[in-house]
Amino acid sequence: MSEIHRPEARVEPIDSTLEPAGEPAKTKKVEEASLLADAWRSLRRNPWFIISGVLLVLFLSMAIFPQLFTSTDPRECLLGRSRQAPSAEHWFGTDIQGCDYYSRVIHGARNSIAVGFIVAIGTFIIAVVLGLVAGYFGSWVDAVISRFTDMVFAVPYILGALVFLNVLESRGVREVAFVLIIFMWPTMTRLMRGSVISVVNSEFVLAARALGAGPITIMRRHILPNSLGPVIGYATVFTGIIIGAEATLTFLGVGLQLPAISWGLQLSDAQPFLQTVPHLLLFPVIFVGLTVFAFMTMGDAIRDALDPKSKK
Amino acid sequence: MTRYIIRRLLQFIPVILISTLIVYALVFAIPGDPIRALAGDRPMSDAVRETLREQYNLDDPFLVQYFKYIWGIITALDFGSTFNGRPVTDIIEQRLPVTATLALVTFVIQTIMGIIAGILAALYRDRFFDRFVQVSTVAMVALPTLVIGFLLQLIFGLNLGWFPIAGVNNGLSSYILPALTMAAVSTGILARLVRSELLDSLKSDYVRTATAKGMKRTRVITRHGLRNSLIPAVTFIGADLASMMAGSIIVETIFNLPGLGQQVFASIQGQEGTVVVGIVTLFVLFFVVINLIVDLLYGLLDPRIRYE
Amino acid sequence: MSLSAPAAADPFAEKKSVLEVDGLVKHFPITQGIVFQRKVGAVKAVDGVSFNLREGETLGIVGESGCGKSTLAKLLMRLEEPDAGTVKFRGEDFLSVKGDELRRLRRKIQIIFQDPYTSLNPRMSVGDIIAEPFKLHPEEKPKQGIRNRVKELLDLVGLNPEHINRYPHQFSGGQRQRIGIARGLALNPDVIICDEPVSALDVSVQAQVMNLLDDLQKEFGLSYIFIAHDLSVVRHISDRVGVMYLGKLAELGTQDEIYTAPAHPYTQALLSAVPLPDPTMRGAREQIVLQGDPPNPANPPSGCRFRTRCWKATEICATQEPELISRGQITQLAACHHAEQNEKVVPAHD
Amino acid sequence: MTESQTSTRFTPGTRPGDAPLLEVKDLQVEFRTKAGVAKAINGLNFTLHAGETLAILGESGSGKSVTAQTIMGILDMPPGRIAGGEIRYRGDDLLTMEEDSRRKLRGVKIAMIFQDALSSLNPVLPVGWQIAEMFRVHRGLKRKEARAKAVEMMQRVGIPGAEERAGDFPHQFSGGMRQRIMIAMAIALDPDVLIADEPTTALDVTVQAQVMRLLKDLQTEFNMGLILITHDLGVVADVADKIAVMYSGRVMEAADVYETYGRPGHPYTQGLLASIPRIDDEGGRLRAISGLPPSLTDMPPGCPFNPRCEFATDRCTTERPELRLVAEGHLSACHYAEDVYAGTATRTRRPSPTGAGMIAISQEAPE
Amino acid sequence: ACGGGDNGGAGNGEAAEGVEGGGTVSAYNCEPQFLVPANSTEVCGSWVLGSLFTGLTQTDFDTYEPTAGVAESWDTEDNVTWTFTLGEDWTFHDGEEITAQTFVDTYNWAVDPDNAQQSANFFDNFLGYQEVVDGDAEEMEGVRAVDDYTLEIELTEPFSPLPDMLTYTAFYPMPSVAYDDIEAFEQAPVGNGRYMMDGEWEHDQQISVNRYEDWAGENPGLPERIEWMIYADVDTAYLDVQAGNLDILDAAPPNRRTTVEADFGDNAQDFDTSAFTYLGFPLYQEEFQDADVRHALSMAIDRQLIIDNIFDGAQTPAENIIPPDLIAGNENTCEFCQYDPEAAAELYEEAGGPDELTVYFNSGAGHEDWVEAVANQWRDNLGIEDITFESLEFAQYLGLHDEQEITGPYRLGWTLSYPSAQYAMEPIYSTGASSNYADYSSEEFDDLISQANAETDPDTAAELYTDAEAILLEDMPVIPMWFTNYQVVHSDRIDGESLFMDQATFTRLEQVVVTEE
Ligand SMILES: Nc1ncnc2c1ncn2[C@@H]1O[C@H](COP(=O)(O)OP(=O)(O)OP(=O)(O)O)[C@@H](O)[C@H]1O
Ligand SMILES: Nc1ncnc2c1ncn2[C@@H]1O[C@H](COP(=O)(O)OP(=O)(O)OP(=O)(O)O)[C@@H](O)[C@H]1O
Ligand SMILES: [Mg+2]
Ligand SMILES: [Mg+2]
Repeated sequence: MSEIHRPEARVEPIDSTLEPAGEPAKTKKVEEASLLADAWRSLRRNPWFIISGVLLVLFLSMAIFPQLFTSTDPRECLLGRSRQAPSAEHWFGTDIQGCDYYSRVIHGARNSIAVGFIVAIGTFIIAVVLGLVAGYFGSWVDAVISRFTDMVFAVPYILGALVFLNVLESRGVREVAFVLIIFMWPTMTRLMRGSVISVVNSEFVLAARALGAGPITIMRRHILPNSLGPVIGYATVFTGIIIGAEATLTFLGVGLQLPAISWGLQLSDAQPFLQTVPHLLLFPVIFVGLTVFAFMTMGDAIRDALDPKSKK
Repeated sequence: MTRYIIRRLLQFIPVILISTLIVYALVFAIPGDPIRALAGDRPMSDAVRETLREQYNLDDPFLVQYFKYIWGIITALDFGSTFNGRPVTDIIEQRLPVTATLALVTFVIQTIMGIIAGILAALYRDRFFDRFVQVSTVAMVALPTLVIGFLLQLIFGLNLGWFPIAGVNNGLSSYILPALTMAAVSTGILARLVRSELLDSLKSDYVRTATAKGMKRTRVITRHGLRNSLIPAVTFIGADLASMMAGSIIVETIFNLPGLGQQVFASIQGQEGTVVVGIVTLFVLFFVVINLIVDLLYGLLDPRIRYE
Repeated sequence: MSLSAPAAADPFAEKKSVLEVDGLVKHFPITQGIVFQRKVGAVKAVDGVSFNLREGETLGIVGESGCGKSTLAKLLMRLEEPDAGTVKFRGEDFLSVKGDELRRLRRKIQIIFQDPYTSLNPRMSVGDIIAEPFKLHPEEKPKQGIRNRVKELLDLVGLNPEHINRYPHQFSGGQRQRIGIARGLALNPDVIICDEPVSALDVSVQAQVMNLLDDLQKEFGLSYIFIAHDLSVVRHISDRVGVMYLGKLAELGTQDEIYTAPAHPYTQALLSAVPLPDPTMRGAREQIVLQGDPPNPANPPSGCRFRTRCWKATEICATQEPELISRGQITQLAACHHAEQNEKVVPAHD
Repeated sequence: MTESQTSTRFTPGTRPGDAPLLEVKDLQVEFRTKAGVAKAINGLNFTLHAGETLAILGESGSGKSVTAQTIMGILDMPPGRIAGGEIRYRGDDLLTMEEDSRRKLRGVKIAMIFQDALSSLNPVLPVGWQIAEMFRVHRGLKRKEARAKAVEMMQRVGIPGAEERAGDFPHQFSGGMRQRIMIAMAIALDPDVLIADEPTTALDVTVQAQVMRLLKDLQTEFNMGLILITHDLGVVADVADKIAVMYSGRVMEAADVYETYGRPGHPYTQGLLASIPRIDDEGGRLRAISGLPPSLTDMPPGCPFNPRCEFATDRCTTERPELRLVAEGHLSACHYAEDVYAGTATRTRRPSPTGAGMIAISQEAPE
Repeated sequence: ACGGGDNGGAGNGEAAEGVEGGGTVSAYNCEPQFLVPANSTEVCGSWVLGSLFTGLTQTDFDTYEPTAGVAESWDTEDNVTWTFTLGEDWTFHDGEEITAQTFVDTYNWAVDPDNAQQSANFFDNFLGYQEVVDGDAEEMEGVRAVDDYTLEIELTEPFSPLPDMLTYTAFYPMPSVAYDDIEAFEQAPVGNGRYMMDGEWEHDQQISVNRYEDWAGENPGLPERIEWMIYADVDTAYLDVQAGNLDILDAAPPNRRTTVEADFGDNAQDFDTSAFTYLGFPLYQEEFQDADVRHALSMAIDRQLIIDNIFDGAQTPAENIIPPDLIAGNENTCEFCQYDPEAAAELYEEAGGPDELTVYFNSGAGHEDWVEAVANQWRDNLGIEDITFESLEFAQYLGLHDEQEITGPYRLGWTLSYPSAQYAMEPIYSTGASSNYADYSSEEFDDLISQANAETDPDTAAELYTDAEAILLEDMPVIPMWFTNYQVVHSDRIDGESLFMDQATFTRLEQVVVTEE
């Protein structure tokens, strides 16, 4: 059967009858706005965003160009000056091996932030995709994804790590990140799925379907922005958790391998000296803390910005 | 609905089969001979080694091992035993209560504290308490569990003497510090989740209605706002309960609680496949049940969610 | 205006049907229990509705609140899956199409939702909301650019085009409703299902919008299903009117038939209750006050569903369900054993 | 009627000796938006007496709901901000009142029916519970009793099968039913002042009549003051005592209901009345007021209606007309109110044929 | 110490005892793997078994010479055939009498491959061992009950340290009930030692024993009751001792060294032990076959500096291989164990040592820090820039050794199961020995060990062992690092003077004096 398409005329004429006549429509320049553009605009004005942004840039540059922050070689270690307290010469004191701790902590940023970042982003992507799909389609798709999630959940990540990291030739950032991603996505996925489920029945989703939007469009444009909140909130803290997990792996003997330098290794090394040489713990904790803080604050700011209602 | 539950229960079977298979495979894949490690520096004689390997089916190909294991379970409810001859069922029987109590206490602590802190943080948004929650979350995340546990032991166990430092001999109070340690990070996350979800729902019209009905702010928040914001919280709590085992490995070690976490870690290191699988099976069961409950809770929390 | 004018011949008799609806049924289960929910009954929201909609025609649907109008609208859009019945769009079975085909057809049928707020994505700016149809159907991309077209649409429905970047919560109820209308109009569909499109608008804006709908219809031969409670509005815009009661059509006829000579007692009661915008008429009119409570849709009365509140009800009404047919003299279709045209109930100004 | 033109207070229908139940004086509300401050309410005044029904009519977006929310004290702040004015309930200024005492008035003494019934009902709580909450919290009733009361309220607003459906959730109800649930909740405690923001838009006329009758009954029984915000001029004609017509955040005209319908004193009101579709009218174009309301962020000087007004002169574009008495009990904010009132105003422009803007009438084409 | 301690629990009537002895001691322990003597290879189990059982011989901890156990005396002509005369009063805790046959049965049971006892190969120099293992014989020919109280043991070759070896856990006698149901037995072993089980082994929680009043030996245990509290984490135990919830922790965690003084004051004691840590060389790899390379690597390590800074002094630098406290032990210094960076660098250069190294150690056991420190010293002193680390789980680690896939210096340790110089060397360094991971082989050394084993005069034997040690120190198949120094901390209830830890790192609980109840 033939399409009953109406003539081209349909595109235009409505305006010719109802064009705003009289005074020419004020041609005030209205900026193009979308949620993202708006979010960006309001972010730029959010002091917390700026603060966290600056912090993150600082940490990132620390990760990329540690030389900018210290000229001391982190591997220059003199056992004779082991575990010295902070002093003018060694701002953060020295570690067990007698290396300059300031320089160690600075150089530790690279591996830790890399692991934190890669894992957070990796799990985030997996979680968002799987959570969206499971929550949106429900029924058997959800069953398959959810049961699969259960299975991964069931495997203790420590077991997975022990196996994978032992089998792998070397244990670098990539390997550690890979293992952590593989075993850590389920929580976030469930979180995403949960919040998808709670918006999927909204009327505006119906409305989009009525417009002929396909699942992908609906998920992307309607469900995603309205369900991302909890996941963003979690993912930002997650970055910190990952750095902690890296330390745990190290503690269990399967973390990054010596002579790598990372905050996780430092945290793990410093634990025995909590009482005797607290600064060994203190400094990496401060750095990890600040990173987490930066991520968290940024997450909050983004979340806020993505919510038109909260725009001040 | 009832059918939904039944269907979910049926799904347990493949989940358990597959995940035990995975776990078994993983344990199998750990390089090195577990029997060899048993003896330590001074190697045991080959004869002994052979006998032991045979006893634990270690010379069979992986799948054969796995099927022998499953077969043992099916035919004789034999869950295998450790390399030192203790039946896995015994171990579970002895250790499960410890881990379960720990998980329960942790769950209670983190749920109550997390939700209350979240509510207060939302109520006093950007004020002192809110910042306090934020900063303590940062601190909890940044401090390794070991350190948190140790600090708690030092302060509340040694210096103040309020709670036992270790062991399970003092009833429930033995579990307070370990549970606090385990709950530390999650409480912070939970509080933040609840806070931000609450803040979201406080913007909604129905909360406005509640205000217009003359309800007190606390009631508005707890009765009208909270329920709508609980889905992420419930998901998180469920997921967290499920992942408590990873946490319990460390916490049970520091606090010397003879629970499953400790055992599973030891068994992973000792490559005692049967033990790991036995315990993990238990955990899988636990997860799927928890997740089923969580999914049912969704329906309770939000009646718009339908089960097909 | 002569009340006794014979029902005009149906001007659309020649036109092709765009939408043929036959025996649509939708029941919502009522459940009890918290975890193990038992089904204890069903709300018979739509219970066997049939009609057809022809090209260029407006079918008004009125009826008691809760009688299933919105559900019907959703069924027509396939936003709910019906339990029984068929819907044909230009002869094609609309209920069985899937995927891309469904999406293609959906471009032709649009809906304006009753609830103007929940149906707008709170995280999309109005510009994006109205532009969405164009993004979904790139072939419809307007010449002048999407953004300009959106502004035009805003202007058309009487919204300030400068507000294109605002978010739904920043608008008043009526303004939101117009956003929904603009979105529904964007694609120039063949059929628009309007679920209370003007209920939140002041009369002036309402007039604008109705004029607009009218113009569009004249221009493009659009068909509307127009659900509303304001009977004057329905009359004004409709060619034919269907009156629903408890999930069923009680009466279906041309606007003239229904408004000048309603045959079903419910229609009569409805018309008699229309308030007139004239304070001097206060209390002057005779209203048919329906006795008793509206029946529970989960458990509708036997036979004729209206009988419990009907002053004409007799034995037969309790036992036999009246069919929607035209009876004797009465040209419109009425589902009443005692259908009888009554002109007295029709309100008149002055 | 007292002469109070000095303040632009609107007081028709005042019964001497009555202290007003609710008085709104020079209320100003703004919203912060990206494009600037939107002045949603600009100096609003009205008075409500016990037992009286005040209908607020007006352009969609003219600030009716914002006014209602401001009175209830549930305006989202920010982005909203009360820039000035007073709202007095029995003489006490609500805006400066302690939050706690104000809360005690809400729902009990001053109740509101929301315009948007679905989003205003809590989606996760059974409707019965939501109604019962009023009794439980404010009247201290036990769960059971409160529930019984709730069911009773649901029956009163005509929800079929109330007993069974009390446990259902809002999404399981039709639009009109939700609206009635809102109504049931608002009138549960027999408030002194009821603000009904489009309470019957989703109701069919029979139910609407029933609900309006219910409200009327309550009004006579408890001497309740009712603020009825609606677009349904039929309903207004049926139930209102007096009418305030709003436009762009201010009252344009205020008068007795008969006056307003019979002899409107403001061009906007005239236009509004002319737009009503008649039930005995079959079709054709409806008369609409052409043009758009002014942007709230940058309000034109002078009369806010001037770009759309048939009678606008230069004066209207420069000088803002204040609300003033044009006849006994009839206030209007138009420079030419008397002429409009008397039907003698001179038309300066007529609507463009496209229905959009206004075109100045040339000298040689006298009307 | 009154806070929450609920030690003992059972009726506390000991106060009347007055003199030394009595009271309850609670001690740290880890969860034993096994509590069957011949199956126990680790400390946790052996410690408990040591209290529950008495072997044919015991060690005199003053001299580290064997003294009477169940056997009152023994005799040998040729170090091959040994005759033990048993005491006649010995009984198991369940009353079963102990005769020579008890030992015959136990020993045969232990080597029976079906029983898969891990320590079975301690019997490998008993005549007839191999036949039993191969399944050619039911019983070992070399273990014979001459009469009820005379036991004869015949070896395959001369072995002078036999009485020392018999002190080891694997040689404890077992009662006949054990063979009926070894699993049940393991839960509550019935032994013949100073202490008997009180209740069952509460896995992961505790093991309690009461003094066995009918013990036939010379010096019975002093405390009336010993409770081993099982901990998974030493730090926790440390805090518990500090809090008074636990009496004895035999090895304060190394990182506590600096705080022990402050935390415990006088309640801490240091003990040198035989726990020996070394860095071995895979001599099957070419680049380590030159002894000079090994010498240079050894000389480049400043042991004392590492001990001071990493272990807070908790080790004694090893300058020998035999623990100095043993009869054959001596102070003779090892030439190449002296820190001399210049000489080391020169020597390394000359010998053309490898310019990249991989250092192996087992992970998760706290070796990271010192291994890293050693590597740093090698880098600084020898200019080896490229040093990487390979850390593996212990099982895998041993696997690598078995496969000879180690490519660089590796860490291992050795603790003496019985106090004999023979045991300090033969299993590790003699050609083809079971723990000879370095793949070291020296005829001269092997000869000296054989001679020493055959020597009936203890003093001569000791000299021979010393000579053998000298060869090792010269050849340096492993770099001796240190002997671990253990720090025992205890509560106020314990008389610190009475605490003693032996070479095998066992705190002798039977000698502990409880001062306060
Ligand atoms: N999801 C649902 N679950 C259960 N019942 C439902 C559901 N949706 C609608 N209903 C019931 O179906 C009936 C018809 O609802 P519908 O929304 O179609 O009415 P309506 O005619 O649009 O009414 P109104 O004019 O008030 O909007 C009502 O009784 C309603 O309670
Ligand atoms: N959050 C906000 N931000 C900016 N402008 C707002 C906001 N809320 C309301 N407004 C504006 O305030 C004006 C008044 O809104 P209000 O809801 O009171 O209108 P109304 O008279 O109730 O209209 P309707 O009859 O359509 O419901 C509208 O123009 C609206 O755009
Ligand atoms: Mg509806
Ligand atoms: Mg409104």
